[in-house]
Amino acid sequence: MASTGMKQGTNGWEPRIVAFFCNWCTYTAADLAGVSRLRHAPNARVIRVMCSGRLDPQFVLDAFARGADGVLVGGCHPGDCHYMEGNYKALRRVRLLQRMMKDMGIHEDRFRLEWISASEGEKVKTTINTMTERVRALGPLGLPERFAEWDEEMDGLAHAIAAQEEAVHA
Amino acid sequence: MPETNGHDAPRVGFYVCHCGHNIAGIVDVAEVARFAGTLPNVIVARDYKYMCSDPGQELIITDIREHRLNRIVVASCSPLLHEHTFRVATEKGGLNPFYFQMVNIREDVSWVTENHDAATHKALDLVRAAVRRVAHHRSLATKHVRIHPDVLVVGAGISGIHAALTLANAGKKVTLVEREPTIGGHMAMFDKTFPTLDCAACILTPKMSAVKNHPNITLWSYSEVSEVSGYVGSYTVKVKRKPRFVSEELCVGCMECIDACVYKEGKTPDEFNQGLSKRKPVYIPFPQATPQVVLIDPDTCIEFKSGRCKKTCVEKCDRNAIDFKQKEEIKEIQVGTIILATGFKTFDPKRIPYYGYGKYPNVYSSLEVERLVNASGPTGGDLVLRDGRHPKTVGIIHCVGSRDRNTNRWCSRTCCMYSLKLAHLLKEHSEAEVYNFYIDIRAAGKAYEEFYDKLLEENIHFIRGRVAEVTDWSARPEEEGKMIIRVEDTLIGVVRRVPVDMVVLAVGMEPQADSQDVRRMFNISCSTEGFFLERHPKLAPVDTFTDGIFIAGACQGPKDIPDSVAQAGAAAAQALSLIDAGEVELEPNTAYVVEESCSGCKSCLNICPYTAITRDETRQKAFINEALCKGCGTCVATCPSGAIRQNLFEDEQIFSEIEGLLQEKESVLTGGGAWRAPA
Amino acid sequence: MSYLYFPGCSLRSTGRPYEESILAVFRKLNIPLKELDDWNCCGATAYVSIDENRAFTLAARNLAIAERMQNNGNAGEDLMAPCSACYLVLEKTQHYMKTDEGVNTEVTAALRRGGFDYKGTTKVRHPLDILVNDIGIERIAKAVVRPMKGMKVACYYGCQVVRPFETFDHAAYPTTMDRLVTALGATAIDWPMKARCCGGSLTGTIQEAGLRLNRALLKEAEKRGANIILTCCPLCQHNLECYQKRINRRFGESIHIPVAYFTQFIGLALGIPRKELGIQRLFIPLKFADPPTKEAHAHA
Amino acid sequence: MKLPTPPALRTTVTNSPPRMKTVVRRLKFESELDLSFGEHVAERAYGQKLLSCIQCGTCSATCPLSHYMDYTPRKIIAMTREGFKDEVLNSLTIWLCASCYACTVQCPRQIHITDVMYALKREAIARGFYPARNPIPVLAKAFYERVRHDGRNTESRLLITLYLRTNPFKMLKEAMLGLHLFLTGRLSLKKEKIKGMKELRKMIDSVEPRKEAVPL
Repeated sequence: MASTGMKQGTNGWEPRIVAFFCNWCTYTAADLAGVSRLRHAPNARVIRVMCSGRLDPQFVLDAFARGADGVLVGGCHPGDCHYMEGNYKALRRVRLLQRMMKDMGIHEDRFRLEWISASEGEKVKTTINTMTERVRALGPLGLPERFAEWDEEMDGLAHAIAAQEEAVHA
Repeated sequence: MPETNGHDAPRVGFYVCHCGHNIAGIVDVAEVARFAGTLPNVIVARDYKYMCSDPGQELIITDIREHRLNRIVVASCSPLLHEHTFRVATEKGGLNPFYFQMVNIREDVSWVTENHDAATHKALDLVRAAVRRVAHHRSLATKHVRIHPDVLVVGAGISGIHAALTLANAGKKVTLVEREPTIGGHMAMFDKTFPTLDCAACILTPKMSAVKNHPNITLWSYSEVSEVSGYVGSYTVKVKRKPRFVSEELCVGCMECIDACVYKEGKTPDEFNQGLSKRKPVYIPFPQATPQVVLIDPDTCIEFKSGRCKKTCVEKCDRNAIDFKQKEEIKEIQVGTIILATGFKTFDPKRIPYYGYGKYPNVYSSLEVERLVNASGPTGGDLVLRDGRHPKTVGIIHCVGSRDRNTNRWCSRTCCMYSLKLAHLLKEHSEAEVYNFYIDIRAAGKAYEEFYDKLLEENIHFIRGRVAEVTDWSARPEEEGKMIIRVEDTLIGVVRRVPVDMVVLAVGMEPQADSQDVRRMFNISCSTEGFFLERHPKLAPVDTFTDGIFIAGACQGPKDIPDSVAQAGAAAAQALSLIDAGEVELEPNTAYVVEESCSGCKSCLNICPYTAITRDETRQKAFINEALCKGCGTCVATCPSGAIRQNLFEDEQIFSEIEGLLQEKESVLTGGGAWRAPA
Repeated sequence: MSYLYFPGCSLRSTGRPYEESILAVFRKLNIPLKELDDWNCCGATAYVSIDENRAFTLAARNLAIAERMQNNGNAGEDLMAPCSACYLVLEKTQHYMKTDEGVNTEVTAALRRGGFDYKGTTKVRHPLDILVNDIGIERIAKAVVRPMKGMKVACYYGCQVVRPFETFDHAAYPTTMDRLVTALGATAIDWPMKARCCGGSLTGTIQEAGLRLNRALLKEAEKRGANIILTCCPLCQHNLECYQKRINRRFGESIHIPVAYFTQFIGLALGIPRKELGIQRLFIPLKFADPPTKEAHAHA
Repeated sequence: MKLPTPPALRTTVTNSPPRMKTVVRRLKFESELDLSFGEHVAERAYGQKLLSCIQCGTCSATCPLSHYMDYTPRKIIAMTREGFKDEVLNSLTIWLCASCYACTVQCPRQIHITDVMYALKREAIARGFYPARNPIPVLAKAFYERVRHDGRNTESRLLITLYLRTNPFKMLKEAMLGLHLFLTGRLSLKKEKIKGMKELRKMIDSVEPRKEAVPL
C-alpha cells in the first residue's frame, strides 16, 4: 500500500514531519503557498487546528512516539492571534516541551515553532524546507522501534522472573 | 464508541477529486481511491473529475442512501474553500453535516510537490489520517448568533461614503467615523476625474451633504476608533472624538471667526492644499468641507500657547460656538458588522532622491498638482510655479514609488490614468509642451484606452522610458535655468535629455502608515505589502478572515474611484445580507466541560481571552458560556484533568489523525500508547 | 583606535601623494596605521574580466592576511583601503563570499591551499568613512590651525566608494566629504555630479570617451564656482588632473582647476608641511598660502 | 553566423546619424539565436534577476557612457535574454562599461547589470569575440598576466605593454604625460613584487578556471 513511498532520499529513508498549523494564519499561508505554486519538501503532514493555543503537549509527544522525526508548530505572529493571545499560550508550552525533550534526549532541531502570517506563503516554503533538511541531517528518530526493543527486554525479564517463581514453587 | 446515524460501526464513503489536472496531474488519484478502499471502515471509495460539481455532490448523496454510509471523507482542495459545500451534500444525504472530513491534497499536495511518488505518498498518509479521524466525529448542532442591525463604517473617503449611503438607504443605522476634520478623503482634493473629466467636487459634494443630512447616518468626523471587542453580530466599539474647540451643534460654518482671527495671514502649511498655501489656527479645510464646522489647532493658536489672546474669534461668533475647554470624548457603540474603508497614503517622493523632490522647488507631487490646477486651490487654478514662473515645458514622470523593488513592487494602477488626466489639464491651463515618461501605459478600464487616444491626438509627448535623474546640470546654453530629465527613449533606443520648467511625479499608492495597528485592532490580516487581506482574492474580495468585518476601497489595494465605489457597494451588500438574514451560522467548534472530570482547579479561568469560562461555585465546577466561546481551544489544551473538550477538535480526533499520518506499516502502536491522553 | 592599511598598487605610483597625505594626516591625529603584511594587488576591474573566482581569491588573500594579523596582536583593527577600486573589490569579495555559496566554497578552499583559514571577520573601510565616522568631524575640526576660508570645494566621490553597496553614504548624493570640508572652514558647492563616473581606465583605452566624461565634470565644477576639486580615489584624481591639458587641447576649453586628494586638503588645514602631503607632486599647483581672493570673501 | 565586427573604437561623436555603409540584414531567424544564452549569463552574474527585466531603460539613462554605445545597456539585457549571442559579444557596449554601478543601484528590478557586463566581457574574451586591437581586453589580459606574475601591478610596465600590443604610436602621444608623472615621482619603472608569490600562485591555480564558453 504505502509502498508507493518516495524513491528519493539516499537510503530510501525520508524525514516525516507532523505540522500543527493554526487555521487563521499559518494554514492560510500554506494555502497561499499552494495557490502561488511554491514547491517545497513533501515531508510535512499538516494537521489543522483553530489556534496554536489548542496545541496539547501530548499531541507533540504522541507524534514523536508514533514515529515522527520532527514536529512543526505554526501560529500567528505575536500580537496577531485571531483569538488575541492563543499563540502566547502555545509559546509557553513549547518552551516547556523543548526543555522536557532535551532531557529525553530528543534533539531541539526536531521540534520547531514558527510564526507565519496569512500572507507569508514564502515562509511556509522555507520553513518546511529548512526543517526537513535539519531533520534529515539528524537521521531517523525511530521512537516506536526503540519502544519495541524496550518492551522486548521487559518481556525477557518477565519470563525470567516467572521461571524463577515456578522453580521455587515447584 | 462514537454515536452514529442508526448504524453502530462507522461506514465511510471516500471520494478523491481530480480537480481536472490540478490534482490528477501530480497525484495518482486511482491509487489513492484504491488505497482508501483497503482502509478499515471504508465501504465506498471513488475518484471523480470534479467533486464540487453537482454530479460530484450527487455521488455522495446517493452513496449515503444506497450504501447506508454514515461517514464522508473527500480528498480535494483546501477546506477553507469547499468544506461547506461537502457538508451540505452530506446533510442532503441525510447525515449530520459534521460526519464529514476533508483532506487537502491540492493546495497542500499537488500544487506544492513536483515528485509524483512523493505527492501520492503524502496524499495517502493524509487520507489514512482523515479516515481514522472521521470515525470519531459526532453529530453536532450548528450555532446561530443574532446580527445587530447597526453598522460601523471606518473612513469617509469615497468608499466609506458610498458604503454608508447604500446601507442607510436600505434603512440600516450607520455610524461613519472619519479621522480628518472633513469627510471626502483624497477624492475631495482632486480637480477632475478620468476619463470623463467631470470635476471631482461636483460629483462628490452632493454625496457628502447626503451623508450629513441622512437620518440613518451618524457622522463622527475628526474621530478615531480606539477599541473593538466582540464578534460577528455584536461588536462593541469605542470611538475617540478629538476636540475641535468649536461646538459642532452651534457652529454654522459662517467662517467669520476665521476672518476675525488675530492672525491677519495664515502661518501654518495648509494640509488640504498639500502645504501649497497657509492657514490660520482657526480654519476649515475647504469651503465645501463636511461637516461645515471650523476647528482650532491648539498647536498654533495663541490662546492655547500663551492664554493671552484677544480672542477676536470668540467676540465675532454670535452663536458662542467656540469653546477652548472642549475635551476629548470616548463614545461606545454596538454594531453587528463593520466596513473598513481607511484608504491609502501617497508615496513620499523624497525616498527617490534622483528625482530632486524637495531639492528643486519646481518638482511637484501629483497630489500637489491636483490642488494647483484646481479652481478653488491655492492659486485659484492659475498654474504658477513655486518660483513664480509659468511653465513652458512640463515633464510627468510615471511609476514613482511603483513597480520598483527598491521602494514598492506593485503597480499602483491609477497613476497612468491620472497622469494622462493631469497632462491634459496642464496643457489646457498653460499651453505648455507636456511630456509623459512611462514604462507601460496601463489603460485597462471602460473608456480608458479611448482617453489615451485622445491625449495622443492632443499631441502630448509620450516617451517610453523610466527617468533616471532630474538635475539642474545643463550641458548646453538652451538648457540653462531648466531642470534636465535624463531618460532613455526605449522605443527609439536613444538617451534623451529633456529640459523642463516643471516636473510632476506620479506618486504611487501605499498602505496607510498605521494600517498594521488598525488591522490588529479589527483582528484582520494584511498582505505582504501591508494592504488589508481579503478572504479570497477572487471569490471573497471584500470579506476578511474575521466574520462580519468587510473591506472596501484602496485599503485593500490600489484602486481608482469606479473600482472603490464598486467595492464599497459590494461590502455594503455583504453586510446587508448578514443583517437581513438576522442571524449567522457559526462553526460549532466551541469548548465544553465534562463535569465529572473537572477538579475545579480554576486554571482555565484566566486562560480564556473572552471570559467565557466561569466557575459554578455551588458545584465547584468550571462552566463555559457557549455564546461567548470562539472555539480557539486554548482552555482544552490547558486543562490538567482533560475535562475540557472541543467540538470538531476532540482529542481522539486529533490523536487518531496523528496516528493515521504516521502509521505507515500497521501496528507500530507499542509503547506509543504510553503517551495517549485518558480518552 | 588603530587600523590595518592596504595601500594598493596605485598609491605606490600615480597615487603617491594620496598615500603621503594619508600617512601624514593619521600621524598628526595619532591614529596608528599598520601596513598589511606582503599585500597583493586587489585585482581591480580588469582581473574580474578574465576570471572571477580567481579574482576573488586574489583579493581574499589580503582579507585573510588582515584576519591573521587581527588574531596576532591587532585585534579589532579594520582594513583601510584608500583606493576606491581596491576598496570595492575587497568589499565585493567579502560580500560574495558571504552571500554566494559557490564563491565561498571555492575561494575558501583556495585560501586553505595558501595556508589561510579565513573566517570572514575582516571589515573593509575607506579612509573617508574612518575619518568622519570613527575619528569624527569634531575632533578633526578642533585640530584645524589654518581654516580653509574662501575655498570653494567641489567634493568628488567618484563611483566605487559609494556604489553599489552604499556602506557609509548615499549612492548618488553622498555628503560625507562635504560635511568634512565644511568643518575645515571651506564651502562645499552643491553639484549633481558628485558620484558621476570619471571613466576609470577608459582615459587610457577608449580615450575619446574618457576625456569627455572628465570634461563634463571639470566644466560643471568650475561653472558652479569651485576653485578646487577634491577626490578620494587615485584614478579619479589622475583623470581629472593629468588630462586637463589634453581636454583643453582636444575640445578647445580653457579649464584650469586644481584637483587634490581630500587628505591633502585636511593636511593643509591641520598645518602639515606641504612636502609631507606631496602637494608638490600635483600637476596643477595649489596656491593656498595666498590670502583668499575678494570674490571668495564675498561668497564665504 | 558571424556579424561584421563593430565600428572602429575611435568614437566620433556626432548628432547626425552615421551614414549606412554596408547593408545589415535586420531579419532574425529563431534558429540563429542561442535561447540558452540568457540563463547561462544570468547564473554567471549573480544577476538571476536578469530575466525579470522590464526594459524600462533606467540603466541606459543612468549610464554616463551609454550614448557612445552601439547598443544601450537595456538593449544588451534584452538581446542577452533573447539569445542574440553574437551581437551581444561583438558589441562595443560591454567594453565601454566602466563599472561605475550607477545602473545597478537604480535598477527597479535590482538586476546586477555591472556584473552582467563583467560576465559578458569574460564570455567574449573566452571566445575571442573582440577586435584584435580593442585595448580593453588587451589591458585586462596584460593586467591579469602581470598580477599573476608579480602579485602586484606596476602601472608603468602595464601601460607600456598595453600600448605595444594595441597601438605603439599611441605611446609617443602618452610620453609627455608619462614624463610629467616621472618628474613628479608618480611613475617609476621599479617592479613591484610580493614575497608570497609561490603561495599566491598555488592558490590562484587551485581555482578551476571559469569555462565561460558553453558548447555552441
